[in-house]
Amino acid sequence: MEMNVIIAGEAGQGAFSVEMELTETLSRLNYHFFATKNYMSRIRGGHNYHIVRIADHPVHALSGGIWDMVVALDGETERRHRPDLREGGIYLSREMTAAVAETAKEAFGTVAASNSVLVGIILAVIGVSAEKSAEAAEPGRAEYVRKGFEFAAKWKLTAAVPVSAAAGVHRKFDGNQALALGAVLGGCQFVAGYPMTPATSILDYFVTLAQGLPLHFEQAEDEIAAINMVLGASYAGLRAMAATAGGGFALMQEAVSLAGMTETPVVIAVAQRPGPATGLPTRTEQADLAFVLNAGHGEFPRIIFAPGSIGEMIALSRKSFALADRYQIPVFILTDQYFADSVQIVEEEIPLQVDSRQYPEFDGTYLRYRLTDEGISPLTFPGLTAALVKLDSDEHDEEGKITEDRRMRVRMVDKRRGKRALFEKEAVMPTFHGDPGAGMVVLCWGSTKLIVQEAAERLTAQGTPVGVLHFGQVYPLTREMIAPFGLEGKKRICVENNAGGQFSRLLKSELDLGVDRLVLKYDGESFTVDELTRTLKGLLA
Amino acid sequence: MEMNVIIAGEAGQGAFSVEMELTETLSRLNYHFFATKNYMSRIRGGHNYHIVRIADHPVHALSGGIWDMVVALDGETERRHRPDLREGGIYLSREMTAAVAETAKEAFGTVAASNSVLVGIILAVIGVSAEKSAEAAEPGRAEYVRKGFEFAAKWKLTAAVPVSAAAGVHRKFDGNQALALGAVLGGCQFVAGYPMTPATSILDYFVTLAQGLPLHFEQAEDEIAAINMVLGASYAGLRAMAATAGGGFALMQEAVSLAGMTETPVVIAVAQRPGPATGLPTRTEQADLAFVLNAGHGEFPRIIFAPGSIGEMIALSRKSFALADRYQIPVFILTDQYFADSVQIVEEEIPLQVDSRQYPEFDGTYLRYRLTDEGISPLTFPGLTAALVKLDSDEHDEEGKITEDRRMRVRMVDKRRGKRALFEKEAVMPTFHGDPGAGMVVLCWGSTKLIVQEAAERLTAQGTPVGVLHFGQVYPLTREMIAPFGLEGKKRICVENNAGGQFSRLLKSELDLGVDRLVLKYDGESFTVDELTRTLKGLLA
Amino acid sequence: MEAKSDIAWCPGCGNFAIRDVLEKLLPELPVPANRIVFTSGIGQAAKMPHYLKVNYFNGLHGRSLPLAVGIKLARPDLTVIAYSGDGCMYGEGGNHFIHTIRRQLDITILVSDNQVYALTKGQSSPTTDPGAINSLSPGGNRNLPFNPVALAIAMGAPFVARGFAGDKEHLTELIRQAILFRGTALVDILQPCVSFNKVNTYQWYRQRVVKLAKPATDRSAALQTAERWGEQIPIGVIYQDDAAECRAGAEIFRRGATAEEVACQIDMKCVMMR
Amino acid sequence: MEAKSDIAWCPGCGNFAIRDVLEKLLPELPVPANRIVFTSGIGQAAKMPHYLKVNYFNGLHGRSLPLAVGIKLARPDLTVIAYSGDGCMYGEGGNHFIHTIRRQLDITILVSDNQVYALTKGQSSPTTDPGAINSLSPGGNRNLPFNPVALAIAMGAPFVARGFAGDKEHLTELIRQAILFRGTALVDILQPCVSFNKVNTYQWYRQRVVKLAKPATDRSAALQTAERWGEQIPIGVIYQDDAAECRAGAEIFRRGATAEEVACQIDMKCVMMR
Ligand SMILES: Cc1ncc(C[n+]2csc(CCOP(=O)(O)OP(=O)(O)O)c2C)c(N)n1
Ligand SMILES: Cc1ncc(C[n+]2csc(CCOP(=O)(O)OP(=O)(O)O)c2C)c(N)n1
Ligand code: SF4
Ligand code: SF4
Ligand SMILES: [Mg+2]
Ligand SMILES: [Mg+2]
Repeated sequence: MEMNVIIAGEAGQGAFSVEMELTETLSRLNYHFFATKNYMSRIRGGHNYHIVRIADHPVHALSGGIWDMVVALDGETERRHRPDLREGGIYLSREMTAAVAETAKEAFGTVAASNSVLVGIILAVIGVSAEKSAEAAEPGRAEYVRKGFEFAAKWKLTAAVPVSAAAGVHRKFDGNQALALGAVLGGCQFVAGYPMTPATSILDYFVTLAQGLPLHFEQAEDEIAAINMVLGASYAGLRAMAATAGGGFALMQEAVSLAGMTETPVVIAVAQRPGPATGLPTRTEQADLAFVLNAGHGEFPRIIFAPGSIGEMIALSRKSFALADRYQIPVFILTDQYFADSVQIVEEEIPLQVDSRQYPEFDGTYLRYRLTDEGISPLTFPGLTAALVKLDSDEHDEEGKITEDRRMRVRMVDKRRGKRALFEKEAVMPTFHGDPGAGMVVLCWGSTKLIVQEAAERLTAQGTPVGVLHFGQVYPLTREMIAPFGLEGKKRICVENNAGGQFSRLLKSELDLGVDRLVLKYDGESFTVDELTRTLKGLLA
Repeated sequence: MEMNVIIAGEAGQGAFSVEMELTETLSRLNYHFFATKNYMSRIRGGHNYHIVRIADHPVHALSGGIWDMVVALDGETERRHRPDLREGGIYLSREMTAAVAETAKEAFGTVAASNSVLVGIILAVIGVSAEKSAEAAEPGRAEYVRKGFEFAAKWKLTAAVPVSAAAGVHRKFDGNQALALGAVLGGCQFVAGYPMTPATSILDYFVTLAQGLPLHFEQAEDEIAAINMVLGASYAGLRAMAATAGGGFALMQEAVSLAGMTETPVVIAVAQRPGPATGLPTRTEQADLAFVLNAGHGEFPRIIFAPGSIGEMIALSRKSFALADRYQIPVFILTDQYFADSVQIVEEEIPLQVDSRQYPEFDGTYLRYRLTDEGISPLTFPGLTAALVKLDSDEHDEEGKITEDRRMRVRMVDKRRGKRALFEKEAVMPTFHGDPGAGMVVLCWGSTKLIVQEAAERLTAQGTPVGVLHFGQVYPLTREMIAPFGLEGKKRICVENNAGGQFSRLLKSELDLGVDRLVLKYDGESFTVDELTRTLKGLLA
Repeated sequence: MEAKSDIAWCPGCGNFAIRDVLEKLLPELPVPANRIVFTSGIGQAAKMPHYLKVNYFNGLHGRSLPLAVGIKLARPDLTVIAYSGDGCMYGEGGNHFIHTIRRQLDITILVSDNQVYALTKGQSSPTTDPGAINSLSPGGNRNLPFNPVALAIAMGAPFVARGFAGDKEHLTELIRQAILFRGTALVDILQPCVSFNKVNTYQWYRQRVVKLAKPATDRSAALQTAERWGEQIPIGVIYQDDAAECRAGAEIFRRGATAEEVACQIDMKCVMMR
Repeated sequence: MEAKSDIAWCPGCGNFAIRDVLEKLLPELPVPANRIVFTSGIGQAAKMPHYLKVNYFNGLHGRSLPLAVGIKLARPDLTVIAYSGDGCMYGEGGNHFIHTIRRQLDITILVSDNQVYALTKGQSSPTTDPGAINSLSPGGNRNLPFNPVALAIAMGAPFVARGFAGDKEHLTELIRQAILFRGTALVDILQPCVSFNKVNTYQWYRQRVVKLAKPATDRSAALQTAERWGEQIPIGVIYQDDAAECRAGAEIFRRGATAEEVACQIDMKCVMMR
């Protein structure tokens, strides 16, 4: 039982607010849902749309099927989305939404109220009672929502597509909120950034959290400043993160290399959007994997995570900070516009304890780059004891002074690179979903996880068993990570939201694992479950 | 017959001048030679050394053997280099060079003259006559050189290690001069840059050439400005190049992506030095291949050359500009400090005609990004006709206007990426050297070419036939490029001046070609022929 | 030309007025459209060239100026205008702003200064008033404001003006003079953003702008005018130095060298010591 | 401490004098060495912290200031000094220079200004005199000079001074005041480079420097002093505003949040509409 509704209109017409308010209310009403948005790089005009999938079971992807309900705020909607309305589906025409706006203005003195009225209509459609809806409404908007029930009654829409609430009390997050929350839970206390879609909302949420927590956000003059501020803060003692999109990350390359050389722990979130250059700034793609993998000149180790669910995002974002500290390396979190802008409820419990750095104390003989048996130098921070902390971007000796000694160079390179062997041992395993005996396995990474999983479920239900192996850690890749899944004997399909099949190349170069077929998409949108099911079916036939 | 001499001392003591003046004079005297330098990142003090290998046959690499002659300008030389002097070799002690300086000052009123006196001594050692040497000397320095012959006579060094001149009249170049000259021959008229070792001398030589040719150099405020100026100049109508080292290139990433998106032809020279970060700024490494390969966010095609000889550098640097224009892509030239600072004479003829852009004319219906059957859009420049030239870093339509249309997006991605198939057809073949029947082949790229070749020659002479396959084009790699060499059946060894074996990974991911053994060096120095011969011998045993 | 509806700005945006000015002014200039090149960065303002009949290179956020420098050096025959927003030109592109002025080239710099990062939804830009509240500065913007006019004068720009999108006639004259001026010319244009800047509105500016009678020719006096902001905001040409040097670009377009010239050049130089 | 011979500067370099000043001054400050942090970029000047008994983060060319900002914000208890050369601070790092001043933090900026890119062998830096000839400017430097002192004053820096490596006593006092000043303080230090700057030598400066009696407290007057260059070069504190605001860093070091605080924060905010 589910209801797929699309709310579409020009930027600034209120579709965004309807989505926000609807998901907010749905989460208070204990509904399962998934919501996402599709918007242009402009503030007013154009054509945007917001999709909410409401269900009586957990849903974590865009169904992509035909709509049960279309809400038109502009003329374009008729042309673009009505053709995909299912037979007997509900169409709130532009005239109808205009009538709603009219009424809202008359009754409440503000057009903005019409967003809540529309929310009321949608709630009525899925069969929530007017009373419950009013209770769950945003403060001061109960009356607006009730008005929606009047419209629904008038238009005979009440309980037209009933969906029951079954989620229980759960919190909703979008992908970027999850990333920022995970960071805070991982002990991150400092973020510096420069706005850039789709990373800006990571900064926004961090700032929101900083209102009541011991965190600092600094808006930098550019991305180069941002990442260097972050490295400065990390050196000074705070766990710290930078967050940006591909173009901003391009400006951080030299500092990524600096982090590698100075062994300064840092976490960098890269929210992907279609490139090259400015590309499609508000759309989605998974095409910066190779870029992040090779970011920064010279050779030094790194870890890259690309979580696929809200829970995994919170967990891996948290974990990034511990790993960055433990191995004194840059750790990357790859996400994308689709994941960033998708709102979901999280079924699992989120542990809220906040991790923190260690602040070991040393005496005046402290050497920041001491060569140790374990292969990791002791990390501490200035001003704690008599120990002086000296970082150098040149090749350096154990103290942190410039050196040009060839032997020292080799020892330092070996030390830095040697850390990889250590953190390979605690690699995050990929997650397998579906029938372990299936002869076909779909490999994927990052935000496509739950789309692929639902598609695989449908195929399995249709009699074609398919397994899914999703990589939340995309680098490094080790043989141990894939060993349990018997991939060699299976037909392997790799699904990626890019044109180059970047992850499949990585599987080849790192694990010598070829894939039989690639499923790629690079028109700026994510896969939908329907579309992917169809494509996979075609390949498997 | 050859003579290996090392001149060592503090920065600023004159070893650099001795090398310059010696190679200059040797080239006028029609000698074969190879010279290179090893210097610290400071202006005075420390310890630098300059090596000149003088031979009666073509030499293009550091022998690395024991020295025939050591010239000590400082105390450190005794400790560092004297142990490697061959038995019976010539040692000009610090006291002796001090005596030379003393005499020069007395006789000529300037200590600087002592450099020329030392040149005279070395010429005497290899058996050139005083008259010929004086004739070939730099203007005004003949007397200084003659004085060197007096010292040589006094110290009984005359013709101590005779080498005869056999090169005929040829020009000498260092790697960066070859790069800059190749660029000018390729029609490059505009370079913008910011100084950075080891790329600065590319700029220097371009500026030198610009003194008498229609070229413009602009010193930028930073590397971001440099590359954007270059893109502006290219858009406006001039073939243009940026040249920098890894850290500077890190700052150019976003603009590389811009070139990819706007399809602006550009050539970018990256002179590698050991990283990460500032690393060893005056030393050598081949560790930016993966970085250049993946430079810029998003997906777009590129070509990367890594020439291995002066002749190849001039030819490929020239060719880069034609390719950049033809395919409207960024073309990269990878070099490194070792190649940049090595002086060699070029035996082959250098064609000096200057290529130029095409300036096609269109009417007002011109569309910069027209989708054509050949897969390439028509390129022209503003102000030639009524045609307006519109470039856009966003995804764009054929005219060059921002678009968010999904179908147009896909067509434009396909067009850009599709160019790779076209230029793959004119890939520069790798060059094979040695016995085609040898069961072992050494794979290499970039500056190691002639070192590897000489090592392979020695091994072959010692009864272990070895072939060498050198890649001047390192990307893209195609099956056709390796097909003629029957690599599958041979033992494959890859030699790289880095710690990560970056080229061997590329062979794996692009061609599914594994290598049996890696020979890596990452202490900041290049391989020497001796060292490599020993290592390869060990592997082959 | 574009239908207004194809233009990706909000109804009422100050950029429409500036576009009107340019659309009318450009054909009046003694330069044909095909010799006018706009460079721009990324932002709402930076979309401007898309809506004009000109050549353009719409590049990266913050990088309109080095593009303009490259174009002007390569092609002195082109009229080069860099167009962008305050965030783009003074924030991300701040280093180019100061150093481009030092180059003394004949480039016009036009800035839609709405005191906000509009396209990314209202964060503080360098010209945002201290204390202004937005998503990333919930406690109020804590930075000193960046004064582009003062900075340009201090850096030695020979033509520095401030315009207002609400006075098209006046703005037309400023931009005309800036483009025709031989040298680096800045027009910082007060541009109301109806979506994100609820303080510096048309009305707010209208109550404050005062037109300068004539430019100062003395930098110290000009700097004092430049510092005025608040109850009275001077608009007009604030500083102008007609005697300032102007460096020409390189006259090398389509003038390739011959093999002989190269041979001669490398014989002369290559064999000499560096 | 270092033997002088381990220091990678040329004998006679002005940086030795500045190092002497710092070596003597730092222990006299009311801050222990382990609470002093230097950040630096890349260049000859940027090697300075290696030769002092302090904490340091010797980062990238041009990026000493954002490092300093990050450190100061994270740890207001540390005394933060950014040290670099003119090329590093005003060229590659120009954007950070202008925007760091806007942040009003308690950071000291010390610049060895030798009017040249020394480590890369003598190219023009932003402060190089027009007309100066070097490898990349064989026809003479064509850019207007960058005046860091004027720019800092125009941007609102509350403490702006110029020092001279040839007058250690005077320089000591300037640097002492700059470090003790609560707010962003710049000391641009005239630093003779014996290897690459044959014009602006010790002697050249000695003949020109004039010591200011006391700082201007009026920005307009200070700007006029800042513009003086040539026959007379003023050294001393050029502008000082003791009343200027100074923003403190965040007092959050080692103050982690509890799970309860997080729960409360996300309950409050997360469920509210953005
Ligand atoms: C390198 C980079 N960083 C950030 C962005 C995101 N971005 C796009 S427009 C913009 C702000 C634009 O502000 P402004 O230049 O004032 O133009 P406005 O939209 O206000 O006209 C930003 C930060 C980007 N495109 N590229
Ligand atoms: C990104 C980057 N670009 C260029 C360089 C090369 N570089 C090193 S030092 C230097 C100039 C230093 O000049 P300045 O800051 O004035 O210091 P000085 O050596 O004169 O003391 C340059 C350009 C670099 N290290 N990094
Ligand atoms: S957001 Fe502001 S600047 Fe952008 S188009 Fe709308 S009104 Fe204009
Ligand atoms: S080159 Fe100049 S600045 Fe560098 S150490 Fe030598 S004298 Fe000092
Ligand atoms: Mg703006
Ligand atoms: Mg300097």
